[in-house]
Amino acid sequence: MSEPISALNHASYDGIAKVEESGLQGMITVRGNLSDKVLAKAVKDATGQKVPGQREAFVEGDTGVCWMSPDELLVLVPYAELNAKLAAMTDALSGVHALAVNVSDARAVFRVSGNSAREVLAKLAPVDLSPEAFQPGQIRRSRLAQVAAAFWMDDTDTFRVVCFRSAAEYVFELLKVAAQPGSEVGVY
Amino acid sequence: MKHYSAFAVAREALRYHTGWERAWRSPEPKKRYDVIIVGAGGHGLATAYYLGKNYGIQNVAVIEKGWLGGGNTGRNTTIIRSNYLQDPSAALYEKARSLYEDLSQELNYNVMFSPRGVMMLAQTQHEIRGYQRTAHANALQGVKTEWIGPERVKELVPIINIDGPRYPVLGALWQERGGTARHDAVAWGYARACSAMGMDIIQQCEVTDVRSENGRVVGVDTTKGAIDCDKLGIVVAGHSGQLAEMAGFRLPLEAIALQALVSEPIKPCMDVVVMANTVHGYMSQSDKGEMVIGGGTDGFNNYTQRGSFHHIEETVRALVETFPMISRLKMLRQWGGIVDMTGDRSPILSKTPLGGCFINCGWGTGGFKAIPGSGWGMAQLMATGHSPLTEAFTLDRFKEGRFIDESVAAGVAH
Amino acid sequence: MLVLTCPYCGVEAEETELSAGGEAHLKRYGPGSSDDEFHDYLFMRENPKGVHFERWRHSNGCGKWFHAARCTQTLEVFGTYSAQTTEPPKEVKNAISAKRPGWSWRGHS
Amino acid sequence: MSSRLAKQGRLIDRSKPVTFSFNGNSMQGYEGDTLASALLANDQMMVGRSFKYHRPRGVVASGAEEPNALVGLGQGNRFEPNQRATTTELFNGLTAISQNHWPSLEFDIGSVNTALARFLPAGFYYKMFIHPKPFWKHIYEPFIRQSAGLGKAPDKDSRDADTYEHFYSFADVLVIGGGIAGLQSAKAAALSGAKVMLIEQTAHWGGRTLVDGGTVGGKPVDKFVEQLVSELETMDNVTMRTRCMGAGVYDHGYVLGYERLSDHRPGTQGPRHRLWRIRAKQVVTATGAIERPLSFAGNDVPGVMLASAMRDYVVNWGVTPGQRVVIATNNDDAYRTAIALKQVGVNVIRVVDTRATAGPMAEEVRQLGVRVDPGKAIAKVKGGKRVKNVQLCNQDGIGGAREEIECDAVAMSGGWSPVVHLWSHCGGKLIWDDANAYFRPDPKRPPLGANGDGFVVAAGSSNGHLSLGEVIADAHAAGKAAAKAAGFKPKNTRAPSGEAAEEAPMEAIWLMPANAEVQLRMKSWLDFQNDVKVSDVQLAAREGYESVEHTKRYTTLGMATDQGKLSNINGLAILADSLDSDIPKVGTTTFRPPYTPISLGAIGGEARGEVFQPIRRTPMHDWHDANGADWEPVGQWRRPYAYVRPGESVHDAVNREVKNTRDNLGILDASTLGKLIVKGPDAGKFLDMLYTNMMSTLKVGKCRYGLMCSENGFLIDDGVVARIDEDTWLCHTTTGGAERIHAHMEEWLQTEWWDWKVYVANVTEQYAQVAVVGPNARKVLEKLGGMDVSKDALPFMEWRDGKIGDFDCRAYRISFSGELSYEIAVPASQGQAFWDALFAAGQKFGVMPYGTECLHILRAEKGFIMIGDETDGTVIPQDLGLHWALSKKKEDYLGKRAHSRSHMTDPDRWKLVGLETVDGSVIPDGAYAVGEGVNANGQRNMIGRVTSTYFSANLGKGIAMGLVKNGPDRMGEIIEFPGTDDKIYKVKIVDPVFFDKDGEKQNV
Repeated sequence: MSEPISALNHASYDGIAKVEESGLQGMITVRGNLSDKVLAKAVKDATGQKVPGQREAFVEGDTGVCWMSPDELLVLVPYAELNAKLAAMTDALSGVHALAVNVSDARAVFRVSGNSAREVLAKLAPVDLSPEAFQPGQIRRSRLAQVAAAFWMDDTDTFRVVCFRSAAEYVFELLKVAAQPGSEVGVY
Repeated sequence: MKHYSAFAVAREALRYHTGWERAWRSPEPKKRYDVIIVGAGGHGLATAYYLGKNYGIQNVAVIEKGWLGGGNTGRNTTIIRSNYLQDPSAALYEKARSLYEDLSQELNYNVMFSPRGVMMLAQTQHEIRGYQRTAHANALQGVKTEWIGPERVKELVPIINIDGPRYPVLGALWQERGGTARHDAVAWGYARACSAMGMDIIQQCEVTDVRSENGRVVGVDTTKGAIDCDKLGIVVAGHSGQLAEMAGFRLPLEAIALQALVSEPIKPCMDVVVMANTVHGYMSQSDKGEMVIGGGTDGFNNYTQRGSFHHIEETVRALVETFPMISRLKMLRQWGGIVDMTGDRSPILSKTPLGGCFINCGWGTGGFKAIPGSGWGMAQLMATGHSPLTEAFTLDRFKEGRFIDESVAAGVAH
Repeated sequence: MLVLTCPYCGVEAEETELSAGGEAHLKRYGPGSSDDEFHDYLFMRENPKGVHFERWRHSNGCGKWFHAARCTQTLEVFGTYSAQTTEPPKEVKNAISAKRPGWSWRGHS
Repeated sequence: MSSRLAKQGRLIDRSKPVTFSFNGNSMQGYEGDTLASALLANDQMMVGRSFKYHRPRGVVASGAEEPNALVGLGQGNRFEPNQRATTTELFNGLTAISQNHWPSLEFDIGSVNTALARFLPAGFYYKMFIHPKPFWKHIYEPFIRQSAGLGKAPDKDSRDADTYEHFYSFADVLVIGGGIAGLQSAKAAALSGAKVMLIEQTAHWGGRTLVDGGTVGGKPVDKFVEQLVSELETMDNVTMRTRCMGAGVYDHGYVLGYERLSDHRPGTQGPRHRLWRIRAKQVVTATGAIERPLSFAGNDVPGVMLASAMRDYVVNWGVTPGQRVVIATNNDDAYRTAIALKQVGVNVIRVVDTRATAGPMAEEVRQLGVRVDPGKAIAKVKGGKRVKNVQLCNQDGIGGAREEIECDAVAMSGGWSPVVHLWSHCGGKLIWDDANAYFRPDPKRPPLGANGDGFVVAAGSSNGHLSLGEVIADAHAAGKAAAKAAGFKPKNTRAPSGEAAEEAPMEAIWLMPANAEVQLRMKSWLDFQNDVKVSDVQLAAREGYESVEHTKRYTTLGMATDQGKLSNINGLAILADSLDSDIPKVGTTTFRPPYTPISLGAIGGEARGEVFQPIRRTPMHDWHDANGADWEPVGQWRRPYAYVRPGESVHDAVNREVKNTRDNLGILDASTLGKLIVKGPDAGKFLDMLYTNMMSTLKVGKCRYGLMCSENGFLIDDGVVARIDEDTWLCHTTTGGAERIHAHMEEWLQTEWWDWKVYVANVTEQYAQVAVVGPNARKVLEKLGGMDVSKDALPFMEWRDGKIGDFDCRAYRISFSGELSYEIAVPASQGQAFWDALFAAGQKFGVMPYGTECLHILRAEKGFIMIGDETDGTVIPQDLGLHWALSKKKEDYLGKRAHSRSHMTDPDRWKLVGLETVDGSVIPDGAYAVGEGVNANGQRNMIGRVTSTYFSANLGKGIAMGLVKNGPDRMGEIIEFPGTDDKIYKVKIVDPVFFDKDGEKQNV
């Protein structure tokens, strides 16, 4: 097998915030009844996390689970472990009505970090990103300018942004424009 | 009716313009008319005008809830073109366009028809094919259009960016005799001519009910009393459903907002009308020098005449990309209108389930350009019971699955 | 520029996250229905000046369809609710009645 | 003359001179000047020409309401027309040019219109230029069009040198306007704990109170404001922005803030403008009031100015617009201007006050030695490019018995109008206040928010309170009310008490003198920029343009760049008077956003150039780009149309690709095709409803081509469906269809069949998919090694999971070309590596990549339909001879009922056939076939049209598909297609399969 390559192969930019494509991330879309115990166990086995509630994200490094909708989760696992984890999940879920599918290569992931990270995102997403409204532990699915995206915070200064792989270049360019020097808003 | 001319203006100037008479009378309604038209917008007034002129039916009242020309006639982007794809549309809009050519002389009121040319940009292979298809159809429909290449586009529109990074301009469908007209003047000119024929234009008069006997219309109740009639034409864009309900039938329509905006006026820099449908924006320069800009419709049912700002944004960014020099111009004013949308985005000009009652509605985003043709066809339909111009636009076409869909050739209905 | 609360993810979403989907609570007519029934199902909309039940999708969000009760003249939103229902829930109907006394729709009020 | 004073000027820094140029003349001002104040300091009284008559125009106001002092600002890629000098902050190197004249501001040919003004009344063009008709087209219309416009257009090739951005912000209470009312409202709201945002359009806090003076809570007002600002600055829950205008108020609490970041320091790093998209629970409009001009003859001569503006220039910038000033007023406020002028030693010659008895402030002014004439009016101001003298008369007359006074400036005050724009944008209603002669917000009818309650509160003078004490009290109450409505508990605080000089009531005066004769009315301007005079509005009323909208549109009153900020109320009053009606009955025109014009660049935001719209890229995008791809936009994707080699035309490249794929081996990046996983116990039932044919019976491991129709019966998509396991299917869609069809599936699942157990996931981008096509397709895969792709191991219309070379993949044996063909899906992260491997292995088999045009030609040679070519939203499967794909067994599927409507079963519908010209040429794209005669509208009768037409390099001739009336029954017939090239194409109706009719090539 040849070396897999992420959408932008770790491209990065330094402006009022640092923007980095974070490379390959194992991702599994799970659809099913989120209150189902079998599903909860499968998630726990894969990530060590419980099933998140509405708009919660439990992520540590490259492992975790995010709430995507009332019947959808995004499970994060190390890219190298994806096949094994997915197989285990599929196996565990075989008796219930559920769907687990590999979407690792269908997405691109960015890190946006620094003091102005909130402001960079707030230029592009119609979301209240003030510290009172958005904190680590939450996930928001929305849009960045003209494409769909989801994001959560790893810590108070760092966002992780997930978008479709085909839109990676657009999102990177957008984030660069939003992080251009001299564009600090000065509110967050 | 006092004749308008440069000479008349000069004569009046000498007496400080004290001698001008009213452009239209302001009568109280009579008890009965042969025909009542509800709605004194462009379409209603034109219908009345051609009833009088072509069929000698002059005992006509045009009833208006607000002020004449105050609906979509006065809040559109004034584009006139007839480069439609489907036969019934091309016939109707070309009839209208050709009537616009002589309308100022006909009405003795300068509607400032400006056949500066309308250009629809092709920015994808799909659009090229669509517009070439339209050009072929137009040639057989008697509508003069042509396909032009990007160099000719640039020559006609020096401010355009034909090789933008996203959607280079690959060519355009060009209608040399399309253009614009002064929208208010169209309503005012028809109103003045109707009034001169003895028709009554009754403003500030709202229809509150439609009266019928044995399946035939016999009159309307209004805020100025009951008025009898033989025939009734309902021409009230944005409120058609309410009038239809009074007349006892329903219409396959939805009301949504359409927005437009103008920039501050600048010296002439764009001599044609440009429509860029891939990116959803169109622009022309008015006789005042404003860039007149329009785009797509909002998505939800709305009677407020206010739209959502992100549609303005989408339109503006499309046009800044297409005409980069406008970036530092400023938006002076934005506004919205309520348009009636049908299932196939084409209008309804039709008899109705109520005898003697006719409906003209569903113009969506493109009614202004059709005013004279629509009036001509409706007058024929109402006077004789049949018009080739309107026969495809019947109310029952939706039931039959017989649609008039203009979106098929990358076209839009603006 | 509307704001609607998505009942599925709880987000107060602005219109740019949403897609409008037209009138709600339509009854589907398939093979075997009359021409009139089928025509009305596809094309005949209430188009009211006033209370409107409509469908929205949180397309730049959780992706779920939901319903909203909204006034087309003031744009007031009386409530949003699940799309998995054939009629508006009681609390939404009550909210409308409180604001629009005498209101009714297809026998509901 | 206007000049800089030795003292005064609270906003300028005299230690920091600034050099700028106006019409090429170098001038000096100070930091803190506006362009207008600096021009006045340099005695530049005339700054532009009016729109219609090209009359000389001078500065008339000191802020956003300015209609006259518009300039072209900057140069080259930073040139901006129609910029208001009164709101342009001066900076070193600023260049400005005046507008609407030729050849120069001083000598303007267009000013001949002034002499002709009598012949050019309102609406003259509706009555003229009608005959003879050819003159309209060739002479009048081009001339009118060329006379249009105000500011110079930017150069046609200019590219904005600056960038723009948006910012989303959320507030409990947004306060618009940073004058004393806004500041006090913000504080009152913030004390409740609400999150408050306060925006101010100028660079300074405090508004005009700082010019007018007074005391608040016993402190001088400037000290009070200073303290208030610093208090707000220390509050964590308050955000404050200057140079940020509330541009528009929209539904559900959406407000646009227009922040000008670098207009006062062009070229600095960062965006020029930032458009704030603020969502506020409550909005306080503390937008102040605007003084009205008075309507007297010659009120448009440079040197005639609003009284408040004149005092602004003196107090804020240390500039006096004149040395000998006459003041005309109908209220007490203008006396403040007299005092301000006297204090700096300017000679105030006379105050004419229309009121029979002047108020208490008159006495103060008299004490300063100024003569005050009650009951008097200005009959006429004389002067061309600047004021020379004024003629005074009695107010209650026709303007006779005049007294002439020499002066060089006139201050006028017709009373004040609250700025109600932002209140009104979203439906807030107004009431007329007779005592003060203005419209103010009707608190009972505010704009309604999402919850049906009002969401805008007006405060201070924008709410109709003109005295300092009332302003403070009202603003405080407004701030508390807004906080409460936003769900907070306001602190129980009282407003500080404000005190200012007592004022007598104003008198509503709309014309000076009251019965001015027509010669005067024709010179009394209402709209300075658009040249609308009192006589024009009266003419409109006389001619029946009685509605306020008619009058506006007929005369162009209020349609200039200031949108009637100075002219609307005066015009309304004249109209009401002409109609013998009341002002409130006549009503106002609609207030529309923006408050003052905002740049199109700011509206567009970041979306320019590369990020104008997303371009979606496949994993192999860069390879295509590096290997000659001629790109074709398909939705947001770009796909290679063909790979053009050096020396080739695009057409050559397409022909080469077509030949090579049939003869050797072609590879196509098919990654853009949609891939949707549909899984669950009810998935088969669900797909049977979505597709016209049967999908539930498909066996695991096999593929089936399927069609989808809308409920209205028209074809919307097609593609190959593979059954993955017992309860899982994978549906391919067209390139544009992935998101659309995914949404379509979710819509039916969520809103109609919500009890069906089905889950859908869009995995389109998980895979890079490559079509390997041609006689050598199997050979190249075998060379790479891995799974068995032989005829028996992987038969036509089946799929297998396995490895090809090192790559985990899923291989489909499907064909859209009629060739031996495989589509191989590998993880996207290895797409490029797989493509490279194929390309390398394929070298000995003659591999070439091919693009979308080749794809189209190959399928057309085989008579396969293409969604978007053969279909256009009006075509049903029956039109395309696809009856075989319409299941007869199924009771129901989307579109089935629709197909039984009368027009859809009409035997005369146009049907799919093959077409070829008798001479082998290519039928033009989009051509129609004609029948006999014309229809009732005189149009040629049409009997068909081309849907796809190509040159087939394999067949060496043109081939086409089309829809023709009764086409399948007319095989061999010759019909005519007129081209737009004036040729008539004679075309034979043939079978749509042109190539390998028996399908032998793929069956190997």
